[in-house]
Amino acid sequence: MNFNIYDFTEFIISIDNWLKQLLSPGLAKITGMALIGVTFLLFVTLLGLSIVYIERKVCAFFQQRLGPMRVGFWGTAQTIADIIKLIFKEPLATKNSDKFLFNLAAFIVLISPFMVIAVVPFAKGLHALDFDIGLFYVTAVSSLGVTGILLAGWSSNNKYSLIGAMRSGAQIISYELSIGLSLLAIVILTGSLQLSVIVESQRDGWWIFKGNIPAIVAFIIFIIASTAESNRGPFDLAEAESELTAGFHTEYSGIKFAFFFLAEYVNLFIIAAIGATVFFGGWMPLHIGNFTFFNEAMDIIPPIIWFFAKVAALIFLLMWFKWTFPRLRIDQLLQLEWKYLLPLSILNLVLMTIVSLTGWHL
Amino acid sequence: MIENIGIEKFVILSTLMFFIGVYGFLVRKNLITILISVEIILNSVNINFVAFNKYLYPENLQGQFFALFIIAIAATEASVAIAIFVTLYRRIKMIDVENVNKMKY
Amino acid sequence: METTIFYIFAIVILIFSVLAVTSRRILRAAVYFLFVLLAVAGLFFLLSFNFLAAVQLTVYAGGIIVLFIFSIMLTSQVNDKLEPIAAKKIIFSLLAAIAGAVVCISAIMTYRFSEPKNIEVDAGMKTIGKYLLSYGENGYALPFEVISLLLLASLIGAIMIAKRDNT
Amino acid sequence: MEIFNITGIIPIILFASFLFTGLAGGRLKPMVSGITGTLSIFIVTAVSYYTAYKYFFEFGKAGNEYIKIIPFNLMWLQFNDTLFINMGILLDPISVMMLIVISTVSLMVHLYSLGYMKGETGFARFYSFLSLFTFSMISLVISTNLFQTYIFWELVGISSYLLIGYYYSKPSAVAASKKAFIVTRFADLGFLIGILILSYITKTFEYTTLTDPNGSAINQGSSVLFLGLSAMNVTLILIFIGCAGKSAMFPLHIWLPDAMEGPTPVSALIHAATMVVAGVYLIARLFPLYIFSGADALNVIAFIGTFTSLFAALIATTQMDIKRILAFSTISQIGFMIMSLGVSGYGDTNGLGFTASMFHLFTHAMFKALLFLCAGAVIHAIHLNNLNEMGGLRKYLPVTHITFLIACLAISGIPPFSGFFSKDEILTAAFAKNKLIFTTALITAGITAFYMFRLYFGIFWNKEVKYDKTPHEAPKTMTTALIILAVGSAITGFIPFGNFVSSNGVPLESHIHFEIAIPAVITALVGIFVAYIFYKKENNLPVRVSSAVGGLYGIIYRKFFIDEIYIFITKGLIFRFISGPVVWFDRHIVDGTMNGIAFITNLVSEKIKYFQSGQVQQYAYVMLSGIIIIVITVIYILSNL
Repeated sequence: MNFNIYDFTEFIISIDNWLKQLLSPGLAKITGMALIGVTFLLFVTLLGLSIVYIERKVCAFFQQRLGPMRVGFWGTAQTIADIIKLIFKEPLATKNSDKFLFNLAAFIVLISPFMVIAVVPFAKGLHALDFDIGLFYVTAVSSLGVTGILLAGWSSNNKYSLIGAMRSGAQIISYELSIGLSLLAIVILTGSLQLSVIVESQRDGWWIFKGNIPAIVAFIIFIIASTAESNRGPFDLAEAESELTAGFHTEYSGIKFAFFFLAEYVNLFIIAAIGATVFFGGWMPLHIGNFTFFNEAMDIIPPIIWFFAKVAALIFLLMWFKWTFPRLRIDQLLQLEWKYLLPLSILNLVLMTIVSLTGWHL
Repeated sequence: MIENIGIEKFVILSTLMFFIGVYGFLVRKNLITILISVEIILNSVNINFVAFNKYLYPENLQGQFFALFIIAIAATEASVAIAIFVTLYRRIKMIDVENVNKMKY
Repeated sequence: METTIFYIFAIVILIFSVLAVTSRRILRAAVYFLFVLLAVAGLFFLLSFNFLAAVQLTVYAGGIIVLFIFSIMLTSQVNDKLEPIAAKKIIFSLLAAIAGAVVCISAIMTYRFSEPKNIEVDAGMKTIGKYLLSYGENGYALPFEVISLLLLASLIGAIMIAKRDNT
Repeated sequence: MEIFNITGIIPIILFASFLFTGLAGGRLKPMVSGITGTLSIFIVTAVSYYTAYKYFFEFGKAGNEYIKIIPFNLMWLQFNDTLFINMGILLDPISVMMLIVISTVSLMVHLYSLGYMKGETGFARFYSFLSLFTFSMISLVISTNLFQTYIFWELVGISSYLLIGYYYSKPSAVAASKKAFIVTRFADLGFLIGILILSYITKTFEYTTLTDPNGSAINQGSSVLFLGLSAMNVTLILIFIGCAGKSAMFPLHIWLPDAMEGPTPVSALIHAATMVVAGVYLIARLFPLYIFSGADALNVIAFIGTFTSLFAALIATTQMDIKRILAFSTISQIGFMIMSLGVSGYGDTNGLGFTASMFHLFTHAMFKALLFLCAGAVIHAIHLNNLNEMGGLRKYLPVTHITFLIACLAISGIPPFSGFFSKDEILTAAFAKNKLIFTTALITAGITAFYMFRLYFGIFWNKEVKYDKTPHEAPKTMTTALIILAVGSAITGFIPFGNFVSSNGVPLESHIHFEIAIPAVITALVGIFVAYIFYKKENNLPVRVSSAVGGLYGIIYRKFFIDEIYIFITKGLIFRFISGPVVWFDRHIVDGTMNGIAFITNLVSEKIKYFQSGQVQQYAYVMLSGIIIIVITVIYILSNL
């Protein structure tokens, strides 16, 4: 089977057709779903493994050391070894804790990034779902994760976990607003929430370049707010090691701990993917207006590579933040959101409306 | 429209949900659980609205908008109610509905 | 296929509703309620009211549930169990609820609904936005504004109520 | 006339200033509100002068006559096809003149208050009330109909009440503000009834219809009879009662002297120059109506005006509080204006009284505001206002001294100061109409000169007093206002006033009537001379004279016992014989019934309150079972019947 690495539409359709020929319609649908599920599971695992490795390396380089070096070439197999260790560890739970919720929490935390990843367009035609409410769906579903964190903190029966969960809940709920508003700024320009339409609208240039100053402001707000929402440094108060040992997942061990760990890194990927899609054109190659020669030259690089390159760059940016800035206090954190970011993003939204109405964007 | 599923199935579903909520409202003592029961009732109403919209009046979206407004009102109601519960807890260290009787007679 | 999904959702809704109103651990009740909400959102998706479903997810699952959990965290401990309810009360409530349900369902079964119209509902974002901000026929600008005012009022009200007294 | 649309911004600016200083003023630095108020009134003044220029010199004349211009008029309340209430702007000679008077005096007072009120608590409140007052006063004079006038009439009353009671921690100020409010409210009752009857008779509120000499209002109105009198006469006298209340005519004058409890700039603005002449203005506004269908009413007006002017002048000679003297002087001068209107005819030289009245209003506003502001400067310098305790201030307050002298000369009617010209015209008009009125007015003019110079000599000459602190001249903002007003008082007499303002709009040639002017000036000089003898140097002459006339002096000093008569009527008669029984009825019968009902309700609810257990769930049970029962009844029982 030969397929075009620039357009996956036909590839997906042909798999669908093949399944339909092979099985009865109902069974074909179920098999298709299962196929997608397995693909995403594998993808997420792979993603988790590689991002964890990258994070450790980046951290090490920022701190002038080498990081994992022993297992595999330059320590590439280190994370796999870690996972194996975690799987074989005994799952523990504290006395008097609510076991049912304690176990459930780990799953809820992982479910929400899975649901989001379904709408991410990796390349043309390569996505599980293409909702007309795409971006809204992303914000809606990603807000589910906070329930898992709260449950984890509560059911551990540990005051550090509880405080961590409370902090985390307050933080995530607050910063969700800014994320939504900063994404809306771009939605004003595209006139659609559908992610494929948003990508398509950047055919002649990415929004960060076309959208004038408000787009840049929106991007900065997005990056800050989403760093906070994913509980990463410098906003990692929920798991501040020095104060709360490890926050809401202090009591978790073994594979359930791995779930939290994985969820955090998948979330990192999702933030970078959404940011890349909305502000940097997703899988769309770098195009400059009607500069045909340059555009065609750029088109040679397959979209999927563009996508992952952008995502990688954004992930690196976020890691850079984490290992550079010191941690904030919780009151400073909430002040930053409610007193500065939120008013700023509302103002930015108004500005963007003006820009969009007067046609000052390109 | 869903094949083989008539509107009455939606309505029955929502009726059952409604009376489950009512049952919860009647037996529960803790105010938060009572609020949960009320929210279940509201959700059942939403299902009704949406189903009627979809099956009987698909040409305009009244049912959807009513559901939207109900969700918004549920949010306001929950926020104010929970603020009250938290204050109540601070005062009397308890949020059982039977203990809130200062205003009785 | 869709029929099956509907039944799955219906069963999930009913089971978790019952669990939510009977569970003696209060946070579990909240979590069961979350599952009910998710299933209802699933029903909305199934009926292709995507926007409404996403609103349900954001507002209920992302907002109200978190509020519930917060308030539960503030008002009870992890191994608190609610007091068992007196049998008399349960029986009476059950009787009342079942009676109500029977009356309603029998009414529904005997009523003949008019023939469902097989028109695709246009519940896209553009339509919704247009309706919400127009004020002619089928315009919802006024309720929209009223709701926004109500939200603001409840925001301020909640802050004022929950604020610690300075005295 | 689109050019006059700009006039519409005057009330808007003032109202905005009122809102801003009233709402935000308390949080800002006090000076901010002061400057905001002053700036806005400055803009208003500029617009007013612009309007006046455009009106008098470019657009106001149609042929030989000044016409009424209505830049806009919005329908506000419509009762039927003919009877409706509008809100609009009416420009004609007198309203434009009033615009100038109000804005000028108000600007001066704003400016002056920047210095005078500095450091007072509630500085912002003061300025916001000033803005409110100026707003309502200006809206009053540019009203297009009686009802609009009435609304702003009451607003003016309110702002006067607020400003008199500015020092609300002082019981006397509170009492004075209440007195002013109650007395003027009482008079406004007459006004309101007058308006209602008038609108009933003429079916309109609009001034343009009401005052058209050939219009329906005047022609129809005179034929209606009421209790054997012409109904118009009764109505117009009722309206005059309103005017008398606002303009402090006898016997409703009692509030004005007490109103001096307010800050001095307020006295200058409201109780000397603007609000108190609102009555005069209203009569002038309805003048054709008075002339053509209310001759008797006009006579009443003339006599009341004359009597008040003499009466107030007499009281002024005996008072000791300098602001109170000025207050009585104001009453007296307003009496002059009212009298002048009362003796006026319509058209040509017959209408001289009208012109004279307006002219006097104009000049009086200048010099009386100046007098009050000077008195304010004196009080500011030595913190006293009793004439006995001051003297010899000319060395310390040179600017105040000179400006005060100019104002005294102007009010006494010494040429070439402004008062001379206006008083001359008034006396001429009175002479043509009624010799008794003329003689009284002449004597009053003499007395005026006497008491004004008594005040002047008493403050600035007389004995040398040792003050606790050396008095010093007022700050720049205050003296600037004094000097501007002094210039105004000195020269405004030369304005050919008749050319602009006359009873029927046709310019009236004015010249000095020497046969009247010479005796008037001589009388004034005699008054000044007597004052010079009595008060230039400290001596016991005044005491000897006052003890010589003994009882009479006492009576005058006690203001003819008017206040006591009021007290007797209200307390002794009304309260005892009317209010008492009413109170008894209210306490025992009305309250008794209500209390009985409440008692029974209480009794019943005491018995049935136990149904309310306070348990929400119980209510829910009851509600649910009720619903189920109803539904079952309806579905299964009723449908099978």
